[in-house]
Amino acid sequence: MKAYLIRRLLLIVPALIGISAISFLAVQLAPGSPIYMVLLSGRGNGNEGADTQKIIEDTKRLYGLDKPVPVQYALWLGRLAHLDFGNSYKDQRPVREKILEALPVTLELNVLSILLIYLISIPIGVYSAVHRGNKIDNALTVLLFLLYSLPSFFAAMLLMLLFCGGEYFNWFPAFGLHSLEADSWSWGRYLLDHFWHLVLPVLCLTYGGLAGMSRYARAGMIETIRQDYVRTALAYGFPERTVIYKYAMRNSLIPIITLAGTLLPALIGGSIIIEQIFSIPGMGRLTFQAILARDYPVVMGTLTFSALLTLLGLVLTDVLYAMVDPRIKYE
Amino acid sequence: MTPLLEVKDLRMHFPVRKGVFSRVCGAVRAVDGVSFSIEAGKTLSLVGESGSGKTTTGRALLRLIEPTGGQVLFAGQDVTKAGKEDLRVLRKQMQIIFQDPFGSLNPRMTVFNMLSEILQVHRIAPPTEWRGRVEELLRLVGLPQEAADRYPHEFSGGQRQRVGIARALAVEPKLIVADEPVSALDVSIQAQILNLLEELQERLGLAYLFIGHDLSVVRHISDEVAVMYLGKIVEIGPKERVFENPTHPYTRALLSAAPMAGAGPKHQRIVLQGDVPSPIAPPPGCAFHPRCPDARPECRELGPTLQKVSEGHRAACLVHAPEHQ
Amino acid sequence: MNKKTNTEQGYWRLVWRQFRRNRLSVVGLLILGLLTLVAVAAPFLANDVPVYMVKGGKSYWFPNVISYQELEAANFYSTAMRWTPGEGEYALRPPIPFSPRNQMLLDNKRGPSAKHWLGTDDRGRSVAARIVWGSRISLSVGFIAEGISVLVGIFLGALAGYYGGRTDALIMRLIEVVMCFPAFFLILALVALLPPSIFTVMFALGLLGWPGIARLVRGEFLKLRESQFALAAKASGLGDARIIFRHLAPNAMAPVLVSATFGVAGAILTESALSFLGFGVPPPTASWGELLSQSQHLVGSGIWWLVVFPGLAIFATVTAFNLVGEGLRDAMDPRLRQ
Amino acid sequence: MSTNTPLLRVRDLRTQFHTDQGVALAVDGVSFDLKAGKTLALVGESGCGKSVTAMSILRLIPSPPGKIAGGTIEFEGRDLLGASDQDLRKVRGNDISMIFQEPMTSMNPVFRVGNQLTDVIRLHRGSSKADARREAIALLAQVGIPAPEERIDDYPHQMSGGMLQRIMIAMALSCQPKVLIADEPTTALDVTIQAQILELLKSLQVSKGLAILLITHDLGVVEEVSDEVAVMYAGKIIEYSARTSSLLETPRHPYTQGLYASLPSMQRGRTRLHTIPGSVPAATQFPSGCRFHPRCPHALPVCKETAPPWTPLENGSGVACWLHAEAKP
Repeated sequence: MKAYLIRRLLLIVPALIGISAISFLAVQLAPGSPIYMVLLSGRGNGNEGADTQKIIEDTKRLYGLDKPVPVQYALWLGRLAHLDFGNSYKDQRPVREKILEALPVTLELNVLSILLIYLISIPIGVYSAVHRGNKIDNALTVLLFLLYSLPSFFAAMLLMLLFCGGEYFNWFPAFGLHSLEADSWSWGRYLLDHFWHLVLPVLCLTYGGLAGMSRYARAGMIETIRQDYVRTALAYGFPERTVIYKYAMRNSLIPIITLAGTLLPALIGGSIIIEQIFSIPGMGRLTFQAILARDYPVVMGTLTFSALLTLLGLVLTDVLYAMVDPRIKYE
Repeated sequence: MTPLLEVKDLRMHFPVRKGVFSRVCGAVRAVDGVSFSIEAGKTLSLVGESGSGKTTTGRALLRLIEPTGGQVLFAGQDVTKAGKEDLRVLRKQMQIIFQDPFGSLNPRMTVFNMLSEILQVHRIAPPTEWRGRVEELLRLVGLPQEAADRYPHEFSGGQRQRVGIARALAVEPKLIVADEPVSALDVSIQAQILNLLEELQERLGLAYLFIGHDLSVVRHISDEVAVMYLGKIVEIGPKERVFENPTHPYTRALLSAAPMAGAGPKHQRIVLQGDVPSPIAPPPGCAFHPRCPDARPECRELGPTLQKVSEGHRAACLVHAPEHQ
Repeated sequence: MNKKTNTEQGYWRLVWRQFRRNRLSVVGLLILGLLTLVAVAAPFLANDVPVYMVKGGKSYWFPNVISYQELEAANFYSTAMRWTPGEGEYALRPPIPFSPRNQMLLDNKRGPSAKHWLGTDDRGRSVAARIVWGSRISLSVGFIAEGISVLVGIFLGALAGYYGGRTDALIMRLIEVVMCFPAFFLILALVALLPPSIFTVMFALGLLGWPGIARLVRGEFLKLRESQFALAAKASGLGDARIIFRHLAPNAMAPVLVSATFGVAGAILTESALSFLGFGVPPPTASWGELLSQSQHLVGSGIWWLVVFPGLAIFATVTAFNLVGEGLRDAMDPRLRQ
Repeated sequence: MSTNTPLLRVRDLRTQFHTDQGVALAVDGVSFDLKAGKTLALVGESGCGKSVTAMSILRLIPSPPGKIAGGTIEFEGRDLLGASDQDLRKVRGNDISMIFQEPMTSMNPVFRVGNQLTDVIRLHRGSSKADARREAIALLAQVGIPAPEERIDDYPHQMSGGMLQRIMIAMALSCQPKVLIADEPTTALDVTIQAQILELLKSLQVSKGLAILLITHDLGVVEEVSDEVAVMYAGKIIEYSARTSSLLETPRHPYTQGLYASLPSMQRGRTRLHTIPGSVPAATQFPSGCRFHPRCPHALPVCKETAPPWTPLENGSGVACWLHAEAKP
């Protein structure tokens, strides 16, 4: 177990190198050099023409562009080690600062979603598997299938159209995480307001994963019910409920745990659109705005950062897996 | 006269990796110094329980897995040193049939495609003759001509095994490694396949390396028998001698343990204690000593080698086949 | 013993027989057929240029797909919509007599009506026409992007699974790295950095979509490599390439096909998401996501047709692909057929 | 307990499976008695319905696609097929236990073997955790597990197949059942381990007075351990012998004769083996009349038309074959 854990952790290293290489390559390939961007962003304003050369030299030095590529990569690695992605072209603030501001927002959304996905999908999946073929299972299967195919931005737009201001129902706020005047409210009201703002975005982030996950849970449970050891438990007189909820459940949950790892990048990717639609100042919106503004340091920063986050998630699920499944410990 | 196949000190060790850096910390000695030879047209059987290394031996001598050491001489030519082209030529003469009649045929190929491909690769016949050759092969193994255009799933277990045999015969080999060819079949089908194997041997002069665990089948089909335990041959000799006069305690136990119909219900039984030890850490000395009813103190230290019991019959046991000095 | 009907049944015929039993999946397949038809026949379905016309005593067949020099000389194509047939002149127009680019500024943001079945967008372009033409983008991006993914995935997966060892370790690390990046972030960044075009979108999607397929193929090959028929092929003296592509690959194709079908749905979804964010196919090309994105700026104004119709088009297409994928998966499950 | 009334009485059992190819008559009118302290072997080739018969007794047939379509199964006079689920659960593992062919897959891989064992003890006896554990260790020692105090906390994958089968047997014996159904208990094991398990079963039968229903395809195993044999072919019992040895000496049914004759061990030396032509028919396409007639060397015209009646022979044995029927139509 210990060796497995250490080996799993060591495997992070090549993945890290890969991630840093890809993001470095992307910076290198980006059209329009940082110099051009700095000039454009108005840093050169005021001393037009006169000191352009000097500005170019300064920027080159700042970004290490005057050094050969391997050295640049080494520098990039060094900066990566303290999560230093440089300053934003747009407002000159350190990228790290901007990311650390946006991260909690995205994490809140995604952690809530993952929790909801697991809490709802597993009971649905198990119920469907046990009662497979009955009316409720059939209805659930069709409903979940449709949800699974429903694009989240379409759903988000529909929900906004229906529930946010405008023609129909004005139930939910359309923008942000707080009402404008929320700062002056009591914390209870503040919190309620906050959750009220979260309802639609979390709903949009959750339903897709929910549909997929409950289908997995259902398939996994059906597979488990067919196993010999389930038959054994039944042959020894255990009631079907006990067999399913005590014995089969654990076996069928193990593969579902690993899916949490793959859920994370999908959710983070999905939050770009949802955060954009609902104007939520998280990582997704930060990235999108940066892409729009061609603010490369920010783009690279969020990209690398979310990859690191995913890597961590993957390792965590692997470890979790090893803890739940006794077969892994034994090499 | 040189034998058709001569295996000398064949070894197949799989590395065991452990720890953080997957360091090699030992080896599974799946096959550990096995020697035997087969004459043209004869059958040698390898018997043993799972983990004894009999299947690995069969595969290693065809180089389906690369052996770690030793020599395999086929008609005097060293198989283990053969280059790519030589190996292709050698594989025209040595073939293999498998246990699982469901897994040994490619489910997406018709029998004709399967067989004609071999004719093509080995340039045995021009395309115009493929159809005829395939039908001839099918006739040889007792399948109707229509079988050529069927897929494996359309056959019963016994018929599939016949297709497997036809595939091995397509290259006109001299030796066939038969890896538990009847273990997965029902008794009545097993008899059909065993008869077919014998018929083919007589008609085509084939030699078989027959790998099996069912002693009654082995007794029926072989000329010579080698008993394997934990990667080593513990007893080898002509069938009659090994079966009538088993010398190694393991052979004796194996023979008495096998429930055989017709042997009478109350025949004397030697029931071995314990499991087969792991080949990663085989016991020192004679690997069989922890389970051996006749073990002596020296068995724990001295590894026995095969010693002559009678003409052609050898056993590796310090107690029953001591070295004559 | 074998019945006559049993003979000469290839695997795919069995799969098809099984597939047909699932009604919903057949419906999905029909929708896809219809969609392909719409995409192919777009110039005949939504166009301001007639399909057949009689002008100046001459009849023209299919001016919508063939440019006639005389018509061009008469500046016909640019004024086709406003052309009023004279005496004895005649035009047979497609059911939606607008091209996706016709801007009818006076008619902008109109709801569905007899003239504009699905309404118009904020520049007065026919939503119906844009949806019809948008199907071309969705389908071609979906198929080509997934095609690239499948090719790369099969190649790398087969190598990793068949050879194992170092090759496998290297490819697995690569897969791990690519999978760590939230795909949509990376695709968005790539599309934003590279020159905007439909090919950029296809390649970005294709080059980042392969790890799933590669893992799948690798897993299959790991199993198949150990199978007795693979050993038999090796023992028969067949070469590696032949064993990989002729013996193993066909046996690994079933799960790949299922995954690819879902993959096309995913690619279509991603393309429309990119277009929705303004980074998909560059304007003025019509695409479903772009139509939907217009509604973003019009929140609260009740312009529902810009949300509902393009959204439904994406939804229906994705559902259809998923249905077919589902049907294929069931049809290929060996447990269901004995 | 009187020996003449059977513990388990199966009459005209019919179990069917609904498949794409039609209804498979896996078990089609099977009747037999299992007497206390005796071993009855159900023997036959794959697909003959012997395992389905075993599963049907405890109603373990997965439904759908399976269904017990008719017949009666009585345990000590109590009807099992009509019993409520709750009553049936009291019988399962308590009065009638079962062990299976694949010990590796029959134990849950994510629970320790000890927990799986103590759960059964606690379920049927309501003992405390500590008592159940003590009991379990004693059972493990009884079935010959070395160092049971340590092995009890192992997971299934840490044990060999033979060890696991011993644990399955311990579990089967934990509630002192009267009947043990052993479904190919040694097929997945090596010869020397198989001998160990058979010896264990034999000694336990003597010490506990168990009745064993042994399902197997191996005529050698049958001879080794069973008192009575029923031979199955294509969903039916075609021959029953109240003394195993007499079946070996004088098999009556042409199928039984063929089966014995095709065993390599019966013919020493290199003669050709006797074979039964053709192969076992699929359960969806059983032939009319006697199901063995297409492969039978002695088939009469009547065999094609009408299924043979059951013909009783001396001391309770019997055979279903027109060759032996008293009144031929």
